[in-house]
Amino acid sequence: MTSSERNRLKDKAFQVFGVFCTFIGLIVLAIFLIDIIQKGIARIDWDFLTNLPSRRASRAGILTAWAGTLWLLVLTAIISFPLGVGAGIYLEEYSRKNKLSNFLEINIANLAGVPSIIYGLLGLEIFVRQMRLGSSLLAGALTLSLLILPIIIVTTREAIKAVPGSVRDGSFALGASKWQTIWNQVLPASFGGILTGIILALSRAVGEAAPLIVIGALAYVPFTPASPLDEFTVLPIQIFNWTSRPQEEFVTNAAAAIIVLLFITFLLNGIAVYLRNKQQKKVKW
Amino acid sequence: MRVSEKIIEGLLWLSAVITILVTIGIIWVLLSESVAFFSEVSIVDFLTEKEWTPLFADKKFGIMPLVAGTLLTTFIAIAVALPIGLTIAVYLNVYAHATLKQVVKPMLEVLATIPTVVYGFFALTVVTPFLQTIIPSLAGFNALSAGIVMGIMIIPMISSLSEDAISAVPRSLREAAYGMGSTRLQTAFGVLVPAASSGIVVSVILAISRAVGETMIVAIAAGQQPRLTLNPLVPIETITTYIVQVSLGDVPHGSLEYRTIFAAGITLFIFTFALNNISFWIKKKYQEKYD
Amino acid sequence: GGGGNEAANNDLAGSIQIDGSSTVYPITEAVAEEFRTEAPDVKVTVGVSGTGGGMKKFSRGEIDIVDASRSMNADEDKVAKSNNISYIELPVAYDGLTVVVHPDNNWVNDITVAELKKIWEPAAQGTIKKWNQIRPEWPDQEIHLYGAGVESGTYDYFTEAIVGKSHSSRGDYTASEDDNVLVQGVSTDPYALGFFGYAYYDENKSKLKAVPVDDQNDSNGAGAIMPSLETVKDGSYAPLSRPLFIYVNSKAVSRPEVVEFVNFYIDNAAELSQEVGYIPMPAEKYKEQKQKFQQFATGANASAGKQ
Amino acid sequence: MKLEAKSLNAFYGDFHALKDINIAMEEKNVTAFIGPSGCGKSTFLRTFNRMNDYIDGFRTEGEILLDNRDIYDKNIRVDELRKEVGMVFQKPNPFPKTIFENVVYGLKIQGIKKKSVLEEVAEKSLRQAAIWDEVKDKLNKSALALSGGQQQRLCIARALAISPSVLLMDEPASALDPISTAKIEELIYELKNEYTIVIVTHNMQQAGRVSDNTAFFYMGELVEYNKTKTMFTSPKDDRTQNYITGRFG
Amino acid sequence: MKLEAKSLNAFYGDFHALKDINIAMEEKNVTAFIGPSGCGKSTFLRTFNRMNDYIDGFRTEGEILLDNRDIYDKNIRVDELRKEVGMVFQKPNPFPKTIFENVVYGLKIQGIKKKSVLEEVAEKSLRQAAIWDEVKDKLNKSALALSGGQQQRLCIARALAISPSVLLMDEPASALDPISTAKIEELIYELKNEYTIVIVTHNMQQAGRVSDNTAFFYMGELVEYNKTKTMFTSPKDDRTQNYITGRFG
Ligand SMILES: Nc1ncnc2c1ncn2[C@@H]1O[C@H](COP(=O)(O)OP(=O)(O)OP(=O)(O)O)[C@@H](O)[C@H]1O
Ligand SMILES: Nc1ncnc2c1ncn2[C@@H]1O[C@H](COP(=O)(O)OP(=O)(O)OP(=O)(O)O)[C@@H](O)[C@H]1O
Ligand SMILES: [Mg+2]
Ligand SMILES: [Mg+2]
Ligand SMILES: O=P([O-])([O-])[O-]
Repeated sequence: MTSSERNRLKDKAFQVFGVFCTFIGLIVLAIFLIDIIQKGIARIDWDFLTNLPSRRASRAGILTAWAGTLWLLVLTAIISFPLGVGAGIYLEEYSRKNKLSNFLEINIANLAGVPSIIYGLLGLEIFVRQMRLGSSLLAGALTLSLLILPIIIVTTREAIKAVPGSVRDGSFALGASKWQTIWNQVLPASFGGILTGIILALSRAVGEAAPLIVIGALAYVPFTPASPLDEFTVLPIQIFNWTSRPQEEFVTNAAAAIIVLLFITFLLNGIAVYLRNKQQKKVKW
Repeated sequence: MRVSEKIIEGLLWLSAVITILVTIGIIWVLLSESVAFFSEVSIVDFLTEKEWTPLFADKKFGIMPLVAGTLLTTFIAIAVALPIGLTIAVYLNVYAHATLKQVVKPMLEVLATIPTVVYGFFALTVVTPFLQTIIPSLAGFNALSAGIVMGIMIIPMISSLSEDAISAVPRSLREAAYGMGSTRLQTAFGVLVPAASSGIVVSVILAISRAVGETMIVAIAAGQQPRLTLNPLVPIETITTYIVQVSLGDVPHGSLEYRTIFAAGITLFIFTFALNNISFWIKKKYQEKYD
Repeated sequence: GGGGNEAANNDLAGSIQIDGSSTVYPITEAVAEEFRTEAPDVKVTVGVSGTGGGMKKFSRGEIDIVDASRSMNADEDKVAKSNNISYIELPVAYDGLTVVVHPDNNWVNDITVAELKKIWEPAAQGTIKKWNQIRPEWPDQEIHLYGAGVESGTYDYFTEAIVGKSHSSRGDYTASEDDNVLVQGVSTDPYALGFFGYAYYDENKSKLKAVPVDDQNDSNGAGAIMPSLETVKDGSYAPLSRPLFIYVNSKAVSRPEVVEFVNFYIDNAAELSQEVGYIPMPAEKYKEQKQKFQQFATGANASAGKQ
Repeated sequence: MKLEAKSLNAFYGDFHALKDINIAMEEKNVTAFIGPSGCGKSTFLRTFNRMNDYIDGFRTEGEILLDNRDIYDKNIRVDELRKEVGMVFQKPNPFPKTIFENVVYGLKIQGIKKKSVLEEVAEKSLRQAAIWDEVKDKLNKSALALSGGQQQRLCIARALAISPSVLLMDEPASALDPISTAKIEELIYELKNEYTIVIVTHNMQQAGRVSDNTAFFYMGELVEYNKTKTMFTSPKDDRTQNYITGRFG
Repeated sequence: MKLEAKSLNAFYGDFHALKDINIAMEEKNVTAFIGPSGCGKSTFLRTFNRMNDYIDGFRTEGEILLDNRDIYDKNIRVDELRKEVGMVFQKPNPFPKTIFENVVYGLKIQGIKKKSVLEEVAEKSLRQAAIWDEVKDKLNKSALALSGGQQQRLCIARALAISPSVLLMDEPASALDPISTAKIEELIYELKNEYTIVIVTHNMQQAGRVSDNTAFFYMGELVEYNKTKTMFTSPKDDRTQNYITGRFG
């Protein structure tokens, strides 16, 4: 075999291995989804979505859990959106290269890597105890907001960076001030990217159980929250609770709730991917 | 107008600076409780004792077993995720058709968004029994199965971020390599991967950091038995598991037992902090290489 | 004042906050659920922060009722007193802590309390490692231990009953707050020995083998006793059957919805506890509890009225 | 003089990009800046409307005078300056908005909202930029859907809409096809009647066709500045000679 | 004929980038491709070593012959082809490795490991590329530390090391300063004795200085192909005439 034949063979072999690895990932994902769906899909019906929690697996529903999850999502979005986008804009458009901006940048990179459970400890101490919010939706939303803030900041910066300098130049050259340029040009042009980042961040928040357990979210809440100061439960906690029940039927419930949770996560991700693709198609610089 | 510009800038500055407050908050919360902890437990014992039994009558405060458990699961996860993730990255970038890449990449990213509680039960009820058919001596709770599943979870971190890094290698280098008659494999590992190495290293470090901080998978599937061992077949306990275990239980606020979670927490924080810093500096240092 | 006036129930409103033991949680959840049909406008929330976590909140007056899988300890009582909180303890059901092994385990057919102590006491750590150290005829194999999380009421009770001192055991076992995780562990490990609540054994009988326990005291049944509804209820499954409690805050009973709820709880505890996998107390015991609570409620309200 | 630079030096951090430049440009004249890549043409052009302000580490010494007022003076407001000095860039850079929104952007940010005014100005500027006929039926379509040449004329219209007196153009035709290029050159020729124009170009022939005066830069220095005809027929400096005969660049 | 294209058409998806091109290039000759931006010069150049293969949606019709063999034939191995047809790019693109590693890269991927062989070839190619004296003392330094002009010559050396018979160059001097440009032109002049060279350039004077034949492309068509001298003095086509006199582009 000549060396170039050998090289071609290796090339082909790696290609096969690459397909194999990619498929491992996809197959695990498929096994996963099929396993859960088999266990739980039959359990999902209108009653399951609208019933209150119950000791009887067959009567138990997830109304309060998904309502709590949605509440938490909306509140988290409201809190983290202005903070994250504001910080992203500041770092990308205003901050000069100096010690502070450098420090901010490394600090944000660090926060992005802090384990979620530590955010739980922070939320417990600051929001639940010091600010006396108790185990309320607001305390949960604040905790999750801090958790996803770094993700939003980083993606906002990426989205803003993708707006070509020529657009900024164009605006400045027509006499626009910095903020006018940001507001009229940069933000509209990067909005899709920013939104994508926020949705991805929220889809991370939606699956979090550990920090909410630490701040003391409840298990049995037979009413949907009416205000941010109400107590709440969320889907991951409901799932966790059900998986720790002795009766086998609750495992089915848990699987069904997992399907709903995955549905929400996929929906959010789907929207994000859609927005990203749309943005890429629409604006070709 | 000048004034309103200033006010807006101020507000934006404020939202950026809040991130510093968050860090200060974390450090303060962790420190204030752990300072009290270390006034009762010597830091030397904490670092050198070989047993961790703070909740039992005979209390020992050696963090090493938890650290060993954390490192063990993390190592297994990376051993799974690095070769697979990197292969996928290279395959998608160099071999796969653009549309295949566009479809597969987000699908793989789904792996990282599945709630970790779900992964935990998958490890415990599917992976462990399966592995036991191959390794009969495998315990019901073990670092191996938790580590493998965690590895699967972080595959997309490595594959996506590495693929991005490889994509960012200037076209000209790729063309230079092809232009000399390289095969795709030679181009990938001779030129692209070395050129993208900083980005790849960053992705791996971030994946390590994620694995170190991962909680629910190990809490459910790796056991809750602090043990100074590198044997992947037996139950162990990680730092995060310990924290969640105590949070789920009912340790009275203010007791020494309660403070242990902050001592464990600060250890965890230092680990991830160091990893994130390293990755940040690597990224910074090599970012401008091609510009 | 209290009293089961059916007609008045629809007028009841307000909210009741309950927290505490994960063991008692299913019973309280069931009661709360049924109570919804009685008094739809009363919002009952139930948290799971463990007996100790619940006690902590209870003794600070943050919640109305605490679920407990053990009695309140002296420290907790002191805090409650200092916060001017008096309370009543009401047992609501029994649980039988069940000792289990893998179904393929053909050597363990019974075990004594002394043997359990030998396995679990702190001194066993690092020394009792093999089955044949407990009984010589048992195999020369490692023993793998599974048990409740150290910070649970279940653990407290088990150590108290077996080792003789609460919160005192060896540390080298797999501990989990989630009993299903323990079930999974024991059912996949031929050399396992574990303990957890009766309900978890009852639901997983096919995957587990329960071990009869001999307390070597013939006054409550001779020989090794198998846990079951009857043996727990009649007290012969000793010492591992334990009462489960709720505690009610004296200030809370000034609110009619709380009184109504607690009455409802006692009335229905027998049926509901069995439904969720626990063992009801004898009927006369519930009657006793109800009287006790009636007195407590009127007493508390009277003294509150005087102030 | 409309525009003047006096002993102008410019720096990017430590890098000395412009070295002691002295030049004066008359009103309603077209001046072409030529020179090899990296010689500082763009840098110099951008000092006239202070577009370099946002670059970290950039600073100038000396003076730039517009109508005899130093534009780097503290009392000068950059936004006012830029209404006076319009700019067109190398690559067409329309905003990702409608054609109409693009043209009236400069007015809108000045706070002018009246529809009739905006429409009037839009039409006038688009006509001046010789693109009205091509776009009048699709003013509400995205500007990104236009061809490169149309986009560039739109950018010129956008600059004209705020009625500047000076127009800076940095290689405005280098990304365009020959036909579009011809149109832009024609346009410059017409605009000359009303505006003072400074244009950077790489194309010697283009400089010859459109400009009255030409300035040749080399490595940050202004080597030669003269009537375009004179410069192209009898350059004084060897470097100019070499450059315009294509010896390098 | 060394290189030939017969009725060559090329497409990027639906876009028809090259239209029915017929051309034949002799051995040891320099051919220059000129034409305005986007006319297809690079696309055509890259068909000679099939560098377009990796672009999704790119396809060709017709034939490209190297030594009378169709290089788009199924039996042709692309990697072998590229050893025969070397390429130098517009922007110098050394690998981020040492100078030595850069030069011997092509040999190493062929499996040649013997140090003495590698060193010998490295010296020879670096000498041929007229850069040996400048780098001989720092062969183990990073190639990125060289100046742009040196990097470009290193890239030429790298291409020569695998001893191709054809050298494709896509605007090899456009990113370089005048002095480096002169060096590269000199080098091309010398390499002509051993190699068949095709060079894309925007600089008419450069084409005039280095090439034997010139091909003028316009909007995907080969408008005119002739001896360089003839072409520059008496072009046959009006478009050629307009282009070389700088009417557009
Ligand atoms: N933002 C910047 N930071 C540092 N140096 C810069 C910056 N912008 C330009 N330069 C340097 O200043 C010099 C002049 O650049 P300028 O863009 O003015 O050149 P130019 O004549 O317009 O070239 P071209 O014809 O390529 O556009 C160059 O050497 C360039 O590298
Ligand atoms: N990857 C691609 N996909 C689609 N179209 C392409 C691609 N590459 C080039 N084109 C188009 O093909 C045409 C010819 O491009 P090519 O790069 O060959 O031009 P060129 O003559 O080399 O121009 P320049 O002088 O600017 O380098 C252009 O219209 C270009 O837009
Ligand atoms: Mg320029
Ligand atoms: Mg080209
Ligand atoms: O939750 P516990 O019942 O074990 O305290």
